[in-house]
Amino acid sequence: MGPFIEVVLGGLMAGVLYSLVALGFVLIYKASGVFNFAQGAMVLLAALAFARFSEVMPMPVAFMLSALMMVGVAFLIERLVLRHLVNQEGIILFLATFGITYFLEGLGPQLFGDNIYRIDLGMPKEPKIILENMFDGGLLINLEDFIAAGIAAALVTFLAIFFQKTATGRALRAVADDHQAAQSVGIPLNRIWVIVWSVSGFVALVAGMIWGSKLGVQFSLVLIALKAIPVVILGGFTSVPGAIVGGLIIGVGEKIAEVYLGPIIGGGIENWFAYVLALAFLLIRPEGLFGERHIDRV
Amino acid sequence: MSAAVLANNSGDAVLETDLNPTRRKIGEVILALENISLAFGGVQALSDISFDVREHEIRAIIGPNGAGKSSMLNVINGVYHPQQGTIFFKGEKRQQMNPHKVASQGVARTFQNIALFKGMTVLDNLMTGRNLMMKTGILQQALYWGAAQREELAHRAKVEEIIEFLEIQAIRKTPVGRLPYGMQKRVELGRALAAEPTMLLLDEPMAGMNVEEKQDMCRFVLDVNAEFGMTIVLIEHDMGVVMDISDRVVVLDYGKKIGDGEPDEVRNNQAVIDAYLGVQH
Amino acid sequence: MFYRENGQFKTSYEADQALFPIKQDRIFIVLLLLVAFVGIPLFADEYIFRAILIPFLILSLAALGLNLLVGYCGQISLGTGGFMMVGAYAAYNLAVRLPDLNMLVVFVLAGLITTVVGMIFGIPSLRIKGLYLAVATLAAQFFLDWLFSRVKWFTNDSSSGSVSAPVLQVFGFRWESPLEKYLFVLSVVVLFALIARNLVRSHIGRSWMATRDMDVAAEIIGIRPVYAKLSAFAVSSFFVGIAGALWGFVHLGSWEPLAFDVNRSFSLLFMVIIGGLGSILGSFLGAAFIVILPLLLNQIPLWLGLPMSTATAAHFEAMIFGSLIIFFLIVEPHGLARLWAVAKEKLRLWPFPH
Amino acid sequence: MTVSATIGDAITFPRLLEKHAVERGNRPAIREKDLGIWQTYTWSQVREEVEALAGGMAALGFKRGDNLAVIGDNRPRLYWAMMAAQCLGGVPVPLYQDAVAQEMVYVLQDADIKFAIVEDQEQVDKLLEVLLQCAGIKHLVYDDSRGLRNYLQPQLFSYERLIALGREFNIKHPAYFREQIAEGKPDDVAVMLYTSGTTGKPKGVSHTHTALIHTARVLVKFDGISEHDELLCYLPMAWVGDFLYSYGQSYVTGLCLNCPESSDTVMQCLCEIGPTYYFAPPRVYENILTQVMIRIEDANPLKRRMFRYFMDVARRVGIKILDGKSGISLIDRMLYAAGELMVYGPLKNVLGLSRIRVAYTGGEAIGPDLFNFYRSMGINLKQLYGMTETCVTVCMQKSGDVKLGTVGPPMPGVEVRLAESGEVLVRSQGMMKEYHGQPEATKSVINAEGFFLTGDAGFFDADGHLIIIDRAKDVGRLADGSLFAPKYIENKLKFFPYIKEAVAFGDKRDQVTAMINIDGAALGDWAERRNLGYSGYADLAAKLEVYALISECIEKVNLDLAADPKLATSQIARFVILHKELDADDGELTRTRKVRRNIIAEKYAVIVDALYSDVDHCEIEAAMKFEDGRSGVVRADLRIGSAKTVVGSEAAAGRKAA
Repeated sequence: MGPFIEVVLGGLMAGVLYSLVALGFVLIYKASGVFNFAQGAMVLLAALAFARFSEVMPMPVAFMLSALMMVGVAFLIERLVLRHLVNQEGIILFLATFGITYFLEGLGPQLFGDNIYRIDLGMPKEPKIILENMFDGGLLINLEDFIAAGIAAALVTFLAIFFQKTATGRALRAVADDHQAAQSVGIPLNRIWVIVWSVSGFVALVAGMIWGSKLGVQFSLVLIALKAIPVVILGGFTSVPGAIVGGLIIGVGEKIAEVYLGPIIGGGIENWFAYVLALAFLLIRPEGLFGERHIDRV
Repeated sequence: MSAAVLANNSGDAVLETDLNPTRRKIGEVILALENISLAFGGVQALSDISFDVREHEIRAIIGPNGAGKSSMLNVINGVYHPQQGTIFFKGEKRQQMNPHKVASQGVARTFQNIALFKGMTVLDNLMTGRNLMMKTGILQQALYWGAAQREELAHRAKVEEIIEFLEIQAIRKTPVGRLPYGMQKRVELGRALAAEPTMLLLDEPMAGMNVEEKQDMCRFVLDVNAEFGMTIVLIEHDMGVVMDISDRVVVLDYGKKIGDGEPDEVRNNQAVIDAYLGVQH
Repeated sequence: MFYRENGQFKTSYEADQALFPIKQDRIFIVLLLLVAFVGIPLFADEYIFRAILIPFLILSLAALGLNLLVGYCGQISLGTGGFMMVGAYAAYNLAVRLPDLNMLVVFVLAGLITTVVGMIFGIPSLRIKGLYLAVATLAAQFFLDWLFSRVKWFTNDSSSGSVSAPVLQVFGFRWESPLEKYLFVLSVVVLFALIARNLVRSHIGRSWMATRDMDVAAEIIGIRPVYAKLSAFAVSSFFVGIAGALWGFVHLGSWEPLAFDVNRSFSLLFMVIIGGLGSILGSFLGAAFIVILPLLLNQIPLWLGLPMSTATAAHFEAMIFGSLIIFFLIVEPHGLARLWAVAKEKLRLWPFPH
Repeated sequence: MTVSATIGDAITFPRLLEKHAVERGNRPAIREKDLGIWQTYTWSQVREEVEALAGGMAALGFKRGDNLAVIGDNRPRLYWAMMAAQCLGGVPVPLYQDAVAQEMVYVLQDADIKFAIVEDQEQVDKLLEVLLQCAGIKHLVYDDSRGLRNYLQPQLFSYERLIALGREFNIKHPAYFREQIAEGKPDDVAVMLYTSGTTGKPKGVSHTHTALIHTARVLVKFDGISEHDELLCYLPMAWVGDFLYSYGQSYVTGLCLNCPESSDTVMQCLCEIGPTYYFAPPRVYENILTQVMIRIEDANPLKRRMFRYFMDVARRVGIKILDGKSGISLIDRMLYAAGELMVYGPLKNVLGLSRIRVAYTGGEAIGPDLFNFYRSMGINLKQLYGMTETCVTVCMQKSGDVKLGTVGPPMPGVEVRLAESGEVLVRSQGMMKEYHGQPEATKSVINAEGFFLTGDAGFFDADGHLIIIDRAKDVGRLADGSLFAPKYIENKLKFFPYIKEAVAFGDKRDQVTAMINIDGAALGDWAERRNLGYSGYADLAAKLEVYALISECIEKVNLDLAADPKLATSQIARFVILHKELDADDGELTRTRKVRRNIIAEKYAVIVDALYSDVDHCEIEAAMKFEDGRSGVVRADLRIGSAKTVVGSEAAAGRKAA
């Protein structure tokens, strides 16, 4: 029993981090209808910036500076890309974010170097054994993961409040429902986009910092985006809670499969398991766990 | 029943009503709907509606906005599945079926909001209407050889007849997206005709048209009925048109049937008058 | 401007529906084929065959297959690399395990195997569409990645995980030199382009386009969505599978699954977008663009006399590539083929603008 | 009976049909764009079809000497019906298909029509409408049965039924068709064409086979027309031009006729066919040019400049090159070749004129700019002169020897003489036989020597080219006794793209005045470019800016007129722009769009009076017919404009300065 709970806990921790990246997707999709493939590249860029800034300046300053940079990126994306693609089909916007991905993947390493950089957030690294009295041999957990989960949870709460309680948040939701209608009642679409991409950049920064401190900041961070896609599918493109629950399900499912199924069929299944899980889910409930049901009208 | 039709059809008074039925003789019941009820979630779109359609007739469904007219058409061609009620088509009780199966039984339709294939030309849109009848296999099509080519050309010839019928020769190779609204409506009718259906469902074929376009469309609808003998079920808002061209009229209001009969009967039906004058329920 | 269409009237539907109804277009296409089959072999060197023409042709074929699915049927796929991989490994296994089999049969069978796999992964399209479907096909990509790198049977238990294809031998002739390979691939691609064109002008092609443009209406006029979508997946996968087999056998020679990873899928998708969705010509233009662009980007600093480290060059390549994608999407979201079509229309109406 | 015996010298149209069926049985005789493609019929198919058709008509009682009314757009079946009637010794009488029913009554009665073949429901309805007045009509055959399924009138007969009936008849009477053809004589009447008549009722002009075939053969020789030529039939079948230049030439040379799909697609069909031989009245050329100018205005500036540049080159050397003149520099030739590649070639392609070998215009004068535009692009456009009564062809410009403003020298075999009064008299083999049933009228136009009195005034220039100035009877005198040729003035006005119609007054008056009809499309475009808002035709016509523009045009004409001492007094002093377009339906124009000056003067007497007083505006009420047949009254308040006139010496100076 103990090892199983360890696996589940490990999965949950990883899941929280997936959720964090997925959150970036959801925010942008909700507000601009764009499925932002560049979320992974944004994570990489933010993490790289933070890692290199923190080498030469105090961490809070580095954090502020990186966040500012992400706002700048959001601004440029709106100005140079989105603004010119208003009213295009979703697929075109989706592909444009591929362009952004390539650009950022070139830009990040060019500006900040392409080695592996460490981020030390000062979190305890050593594993800890807890609940020895409940299980035989106790549970081996990673304190760092717990802290990360805490940060993620805080961020999610913050965003939820932002969405529900502030005027900007309400405008964001209006835009998500209908661009033209929102525009016609005077909600400035361009500003909304800058805000939402900035928020999303901020989320990317946090995700990048946590992943970076876990794995080191390196190019493979962009692959996290690919992991987050099934999460969004599972949870629904437009649902913040969906991103969180989806992340947890994927995290846990993946870990369990890796540990119990992997050895039987040759290992390395974590690359596709999440997708197959999401796919299976899609076939049962095409709109995702928390997505809105779509009725075709004739 | 058809004096008005006559005047409309030929535009003069030379023809005599008794001698010249301008349409094919109206036949047996081809479609019967019995006690149809349809609900979406909690919303009752249609409740306990029964009526029938006879072969070769023009049957209009009218009613204020939101009366359930389009839902009715969607039930007839299998897009919606009513929770209660039975449908008899050509004498057989219809099981649950999907739209393409209904289409293969000879029901074609047009849509309230034009549903043409925007990326294709007029010709291709019409050819699509004949897809059901095209049988050659994928390999032959890949080589465009023998039967595949013969089939393609034979159907092209058929489609050309419709193009001529609808007088759209000048635009046959134009992508439909570039056509004005009225023309698109006409092309959509053409696509439905291309399928050579026995029954044609028209969802507001004249909505948004100017007087001239409406006249043209009326002429086409009447000609379709006269030349091809197609049974037509039609939703239309323009009362003048409905009273002129239809044989019988069903009136819906809030998902219920409030009237059914020949235009004159319906016109004098108090419930119908109330519904149209907006008497509060 | 060059069109003189007076007197080119059609007296039969056959002539009216011919592949190239306009005489000037026929002349152009014959010239193009002459250049491809005769002109280029006379003048091009090995490098051009190996590094540009052969990859361009094979990727065109793959893009063509993808375009049938995405551009004509409207079903997005991000798993094209995976399907190419199926084609390559199927051909490899057939060739290695059944050495007596004619190579052409091997390719066709490889294509058919890919067809089956493609249809299986196309099943979700019956329930879901758009981005959701894209993700489902991404699942196929990752699953196939895993399958061919972890299941040893497919690689004939090769220790390194990489496999080597036998020499291409068709009609008793060994197609070994780059020129020979080029001619072989060119013939295959021309044939498939013709097949694709035939399909899209037949009723199956129309059922795809109808499904793409308005799926509900398509079903109501009698097009079975199951048939339209799955047949698009099938035909597309067949094309892509053959392209995969060619990529392995003719272009790479030996390969591992990485050669067909998700980046291959992405780049093929760019080809059809930049080239033009729903256009046969577009598939070729897109492939040319994506094959030639990196070569150009690598060359330009040299021409300018600005030596650059490989890392820097790679970064700049990514940035320029990304910018170009965005630029294209903004300027002409319907791709190079649309530009071509507009230019052709202008030439036909010259000197009038419309 | 042998085939050759029937053919004989082939001097009737039916015998020509027999000849082509033997000599070029598999060559195309006629094409029709129908169901999206050019359905082609060979000569032997045509012969077979005509035989069946004739059989059917015979079965229904059509016999030698009967007249067949033919009404509809240019359709093969209608052309065949004309031939079938001729085979049976009858006379086809084509009517203008856009005439309203009442306008047809006169012709139907005059020609004593028993048998009619019409295109479709629209024409059937018209004939049924006048059935009581034309009770003679016993059989009414229709080509297109659309909408006629349930018409039960006993007269109605579908084309298909007629053919079936004919095949039966021919089985029973296998020799009948050939016998009838053999019985036909060259001097039989081959066709009756009703002249629209500038005044009075239309008259049926009867032409014999000889006259028509002879005239056609002269043309064949003159311009080398052969069976390889292609032409598009889109002009009304009732017009002599269509009968001779389409139907006639097709039978004489064996060339292929092409019938467009519908009236909406004529331009499209023209582009597809690319005729090599083309005949159109000036207004068609004018419409094309207007379209060209409007469309080129939308092009980008670079293209527009290129277009203007090369059109200048063409204006400079194009006509000389077309006429094969020497003395053109190599550079100009190269520039012209470049222009052909960049502008003229593509332009001709878009207009469907790429393959034109020879193009004719006639019926009215053509503006010099218009005429030169086509010729400079390398299109061999030529003016001809003639009328229904003379089988058109009296004078024609020779390829390579085209003089602007003239209609060329008389054709071979045509004698042209000028009467004292300046009236043009013509004698040729192509002369009409008579006005149907009007011996008096016939006598009044053909004098004792056999010359036809054309009613046109004209004179020969030094090279023997004829110049036509006006209708002889319209040539009047101003109060001071000087010459007044209204049509000459009107034509000069109409050469401006903004002026669609013009009517000049001045006979027995002290000065010349004019009513102007603006061209709505051209001026609308002009107004748009100047951001000049207007609500409709009438509003546009009343704009001050438009008055200024038109008065500029008039002043140019005045300058032109002043140069000629004979006409200097005819300068226009005052004018009015009409608020509505002159319309044939209102009786203001003939069906061939010639102005009916007297009717207009009567109808708009108020305006004429105002023109000759010193008021600056006048109110008018006009009855007009709407498209649906209703009529109503239009009221308007019209402004009267004035234009500067010049004296002779000023004109000369002005010209030099320009």
